[in-house]
Amino acid sequence: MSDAVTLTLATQPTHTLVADCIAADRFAGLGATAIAALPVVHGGRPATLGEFFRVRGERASVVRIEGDCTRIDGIGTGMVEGELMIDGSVGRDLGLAMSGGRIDVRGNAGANAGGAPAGAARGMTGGEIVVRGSVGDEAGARMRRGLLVVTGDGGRGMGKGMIAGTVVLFGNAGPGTGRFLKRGSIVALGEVERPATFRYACTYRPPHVALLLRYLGSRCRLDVAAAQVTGRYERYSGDLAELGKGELLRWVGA
Amino acid sequence: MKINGVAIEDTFAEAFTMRVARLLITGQTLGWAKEAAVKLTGFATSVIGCKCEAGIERELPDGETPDGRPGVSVLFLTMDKASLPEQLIVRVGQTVLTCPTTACFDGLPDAPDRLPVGKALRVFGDGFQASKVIGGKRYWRIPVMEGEFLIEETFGMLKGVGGGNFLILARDADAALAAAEAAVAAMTGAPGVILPFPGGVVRSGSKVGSKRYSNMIATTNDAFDPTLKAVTQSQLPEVVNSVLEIVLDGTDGPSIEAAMRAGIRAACRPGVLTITAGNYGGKLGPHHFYLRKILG
Amino acid sequence: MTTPARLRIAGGTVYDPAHGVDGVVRDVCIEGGGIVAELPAGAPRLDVRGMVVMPGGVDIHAHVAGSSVNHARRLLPEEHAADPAPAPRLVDGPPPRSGTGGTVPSTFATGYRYAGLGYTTAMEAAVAPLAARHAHAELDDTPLIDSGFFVLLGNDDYLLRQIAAGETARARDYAGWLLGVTRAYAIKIVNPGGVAVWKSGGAGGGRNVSGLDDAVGSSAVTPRKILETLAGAANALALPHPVHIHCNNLGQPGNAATTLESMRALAGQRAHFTHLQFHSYGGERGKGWKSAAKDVIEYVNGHAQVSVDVGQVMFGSATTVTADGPVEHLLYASSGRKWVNVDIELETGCGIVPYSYREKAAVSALQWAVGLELFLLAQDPWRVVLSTDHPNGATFLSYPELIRLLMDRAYRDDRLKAVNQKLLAGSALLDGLAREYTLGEIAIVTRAGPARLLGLSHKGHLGPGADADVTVYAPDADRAKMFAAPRYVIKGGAIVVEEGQLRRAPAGARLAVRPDYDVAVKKDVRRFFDDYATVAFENYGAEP
Amino acid sequence: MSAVEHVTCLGCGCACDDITVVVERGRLTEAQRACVLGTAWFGDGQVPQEIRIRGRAGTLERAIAEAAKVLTDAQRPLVYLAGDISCEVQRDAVAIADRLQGAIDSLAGTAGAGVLAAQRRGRAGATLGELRQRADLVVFWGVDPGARYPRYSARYAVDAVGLAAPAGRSSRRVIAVDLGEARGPADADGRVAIRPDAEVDALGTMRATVQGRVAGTNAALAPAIALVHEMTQARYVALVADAEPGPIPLDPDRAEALIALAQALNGRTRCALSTLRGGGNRSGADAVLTWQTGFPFAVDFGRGYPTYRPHAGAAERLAGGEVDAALVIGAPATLPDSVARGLAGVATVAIGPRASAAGWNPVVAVDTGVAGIHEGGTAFRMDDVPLPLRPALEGEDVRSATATVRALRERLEGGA
Repeated sequence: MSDAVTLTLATQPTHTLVADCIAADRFAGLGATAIAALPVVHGGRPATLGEFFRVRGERASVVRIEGDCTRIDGIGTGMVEGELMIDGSVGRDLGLAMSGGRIDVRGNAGANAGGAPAGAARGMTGGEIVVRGSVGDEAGARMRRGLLVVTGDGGRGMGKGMIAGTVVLFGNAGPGTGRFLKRGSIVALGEVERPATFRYACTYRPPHVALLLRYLGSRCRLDVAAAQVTGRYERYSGDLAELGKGELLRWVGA
Repeated sequence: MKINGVAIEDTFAEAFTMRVARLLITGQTLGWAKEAAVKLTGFATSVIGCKCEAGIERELPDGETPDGRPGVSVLFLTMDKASLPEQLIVRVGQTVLTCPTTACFDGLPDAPDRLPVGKALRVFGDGFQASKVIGGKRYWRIPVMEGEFLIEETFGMLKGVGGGNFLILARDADAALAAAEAAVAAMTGAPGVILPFPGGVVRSGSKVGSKRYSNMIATTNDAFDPTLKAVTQSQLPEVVNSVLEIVLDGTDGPSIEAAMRAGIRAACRPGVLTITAGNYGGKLGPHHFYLRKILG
Repeated sequence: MTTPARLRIAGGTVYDPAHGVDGVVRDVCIEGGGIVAELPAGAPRLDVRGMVVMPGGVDIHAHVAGSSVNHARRLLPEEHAADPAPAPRLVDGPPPRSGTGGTVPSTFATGYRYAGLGYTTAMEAAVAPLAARHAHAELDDTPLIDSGFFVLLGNDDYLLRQIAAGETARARDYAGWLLGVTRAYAIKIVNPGGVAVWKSGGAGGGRNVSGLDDAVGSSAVTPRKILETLAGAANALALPHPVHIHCNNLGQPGNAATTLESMRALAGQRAHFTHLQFHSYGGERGKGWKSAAKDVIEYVNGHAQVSVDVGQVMFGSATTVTADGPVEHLLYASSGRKWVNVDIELETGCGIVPYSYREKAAVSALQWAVGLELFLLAQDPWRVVLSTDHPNGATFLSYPELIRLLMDRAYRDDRLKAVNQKLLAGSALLDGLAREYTLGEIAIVTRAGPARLLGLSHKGHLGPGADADVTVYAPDADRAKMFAAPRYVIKGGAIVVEEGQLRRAPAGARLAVRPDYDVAVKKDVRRFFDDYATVAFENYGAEP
Repeated sequence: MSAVEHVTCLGCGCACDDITVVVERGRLTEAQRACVLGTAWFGDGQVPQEIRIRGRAGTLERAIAEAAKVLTDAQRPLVYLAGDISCEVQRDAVAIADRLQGAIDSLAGTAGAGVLAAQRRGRAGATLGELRQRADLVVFWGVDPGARYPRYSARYAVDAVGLAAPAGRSSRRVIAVDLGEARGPADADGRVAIRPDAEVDALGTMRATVQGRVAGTNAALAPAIALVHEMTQARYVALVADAEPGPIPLDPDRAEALIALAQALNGRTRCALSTLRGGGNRSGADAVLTWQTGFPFAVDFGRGYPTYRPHAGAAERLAGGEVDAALVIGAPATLPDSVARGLAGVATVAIGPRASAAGWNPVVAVDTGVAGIHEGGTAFRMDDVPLPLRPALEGEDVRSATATVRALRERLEGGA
């Protein structure tokens, strides 16, 4: 047993690599050889994780990934617990339908981060994803519970159809952010264009945002301004075509 | 044993196991946090009549509260498991929920016994309430006219200690009060301890039951009442003309002991003759705080 | 081994209830795809000593093919992604195919999985005539099971017009024509009149029927008239299977009264009432459910012309898929799950809502209990068939678990303790039903009974002339395990499961009827088509 | 001269089955009742009959052998179902993809956004004939079917007499919703203009209104709110929208918003959403893939079983260099540009009508007849109603796609 498993990208995939076998909790019971033998799909062809990654350490639920994983999809799919730290950018479906644990990406993430498989009612149902960069379209779509934090910009349809949970976006939001949202919160610290079915409620200092941002500052070591922690936010309720129990909170200053 | 010429009786304070919760109440200013805390812990001197005992443990600087605002820490005790959530739900609902700017957090996060306080209060939101999980803890956001009241879903409950005490036997009432005030000042802010009585001091020390009224749970401690020296089996020396008691509740024995030590030392002032403590012969309460051992 | 033309299944303990054989050690002989009385001594043998031998299973009511099933499949990619079905390793015959499972598996996976349970015949229970061609195409891609379908009637505008006009004979001939032109096996009625009302639109009360005498458009047309007309037609056309009825008010509290009234309306005629569990509730609308299984099964027990299948609910994921559009709208509104509705022109409807039955949910627990009560209080197993209304109450893969509940009282009582008891007051199950099904009775409710009720004289038994559809189980005290993995399955003489592994996947045969009717009706139907249909009369149906 | 009646036309998704085709001396001279698109689709029935292997004429046997080699040599083969093939051919094509453990996609993927939305929400729909019978209010949402679905109004939604619409057109009210350039029919009884960039907001506001909530206070949304009030007053609403991509890219949330609105209206009245689909039996491809694999398009057998990668359909795979050989079955002319462009860079086998005229250079091209003109089988209307095909020119020495694809399948299954 090691403190952590480290995967170092040794061979850059030439096609999209679906590596939905990478989840921190799954590695807790596996030796290095077994980890290397996990199945992946490279451009539609079955392959193994070891054909692309050098594996150090074993039987740990703290996993570090080194290298540029922009072409790698599905990292953290269905993760239940543990910690996954990625020292670069990742492809689409990061933390797809995860239910627990933490994923921390020091780069960008592709579409559908924390999202749901096609047709599934729920995206992530727990845990935390921090992307220290930007995300592709529909990040946090149909999230049921959990936290998705993006320090860069959001793509189109961020938090689309959320059932509950929290999305915090430090950069600017793309179009369609929050549409079809039933419950849950989107905290927008940058620019956001809200759907017409979000209706303005008030401008106030939401106590849970203060708590949340302080948590992000201390636990995730994110750079959060005091003016954001204690600042004023416009509250928009929506999506009124759905339950209307959710909110979009837009920071408007100290 | 004597401290500053004050005799420390070789006896012990007998205390009981109670259930305790710690609430952290924050506000936009310390003033508002305290305002809520004072109301919350009002009329909570003794379980005999109030069903609970509560008090402000200490003030919390901004950096120590979950939301970074000033706040106070409150301890809340009851005799049994069931009445602690009952009391908390009704009292927090009436005093903290109602108080401008406040939020209410659990101060015993590691306690496995969880009381569903926020969970019960959420329904004040009439369906408009929302929950939020932050760092693994669930909070309820209850809409109020001012904005939102934020309260943690559950609060921890531990076994605590209630009824730690000592008695100040003084030459006159002025000396007794001055000594009691000094003791309270020395104990204020002691971690894990509250003094539930007004100003931390109780003048109506009681004995169990009644000699005359069968329905009374507690009646005046006539053995320590100076005015009855002549008509009862008094335990007071001739020179003692006034007695005041300090009662302490806390999260654990060592906290109580530390506070008693500081309090008794401060109470050993001119005009005070003896410090003693109340007990029931050691048969009722599992906690025995021997004065001389504490001070030794 | 390759499948020999002759085979002696030797030394097994045989359950062949159609011939009164209840656990007798004897050989079963196969030649050329059928069962024969005897084979020469030198014929190849399959030694099954110590094992249990039964006819292949017959599913009387399941939703496995056709347009509504395919709508359900399309709706559930998440289930398919979670349950891949790689191609099996077959030894000869058609190449194997991969697929996906979930509550509504792909066609090839459906065939493989049925055979894997020892089932060799299954009836698709609801096909809109308009989509008959589609259903046949899917069944063609569903190997290993002989199959047919029931064609939906009873909300179709042509029929309702004939009833309104009192044209009973023409209604019968129309049914005869439709069965032939769609290559169907039997007549299915779903919520008689209710779907037609749902489709007719508008707000307020006009969204379903609630009783047997509600008007459906014309006051001359009522659910009762529809039932009478079609039950009469099925019997007059001498169909092998009587009219197959999904009653009004499915899933509603208090619907047992409607169910009993429907049974009484057809007293004296053969009729099959399907997924009876969903129609056996007491209580009142808006005031909650309770079990009325005792009342309903008592009636069934006393009336030999009534047959039923149970439609057992099992805990877990299911997909409700039915022609009963208004019911699915209610389920959508109450569950908040995704919902498909397709109104099918001039004929019927289609509604789909994925659903989960949870042990801790009061209504789910009641439904589970009602189904078991029906099974355990039934006196004549020949008329009470095992079904889950796949995939409505549960998938067909849960049959082994259901068999265990029926055969093992201790297990059943244990499971009962774990379910929500809130609505179980008055359930006979709670009083402790001691009955345990025997292997012989299981052979009846899963094979011999449904085959007889379907009029499939060559199915469900092991006498000479029967199809060589045989299932061999290794006995196991855990009946769920035993029935989940037969050791051998023989389909039409081919050994398709060997040592528990699927080895061959021949195509199944199609079961269809072609009743005689007065062809004069075609002229009138054509006129109706010319006036209203969007598919030419000549292009209708499923004939090549 | 001979005539074949009740012929099904695959010129668009309407799949009109009332066409009478006249044949004279092996040529198709008339398609009675066919619209402009149908007339063009039938043409004169003349199709090339070439077999080309690496640019040269060859025999069918060699073509099949070469095709099998190209496909089995490939690491990442793609099967693509183009237009004008029957369901029977599509079924064999899926078997080939399964055998090759390759990817498979189809023309139906062009409406993928709507399929995905329906997989999240379901749908409130009806077969076209039910609109004809019931609809008293028909709302054309940014589409005039006259252009791409010429007989839709006449046969299905508007003009035709229905059980609850005894006077046909005059039994119904028709509303045209104009979304900028995307205008509803000119002869509508009412018009509502909605800014194209406010379309999804308008749909959401309408749905909120159905549910009794006040959402958009924006004055620009007022016409949409008025429209939805009218919709709730109708007995049976047909909401008609085009599912096929047009010149202006659609908001990806549009399909979901339309579905959700149609569903919500069923709480108050009845409503069916009719999504218009193109021709060539693309709905059949969707249906066949669904029943054989569980997924309607963008399927990948790479893991030895079907997986669904709706974001990685044929166009995306080709563009991403994830295809090294492709089998295109059906008429190359029906391919979306994005797919046709991508095919230029990989080894392809084309089997279908006018395969030899494919705009790229297939390694193997086998011309076949057109489903519904030269060979029979089954095709699906845009509303998933199956129809038989009645080939007027069957047996006129035109190679059958069904037999050709079956031969390739058997070759692949036998040879592996």
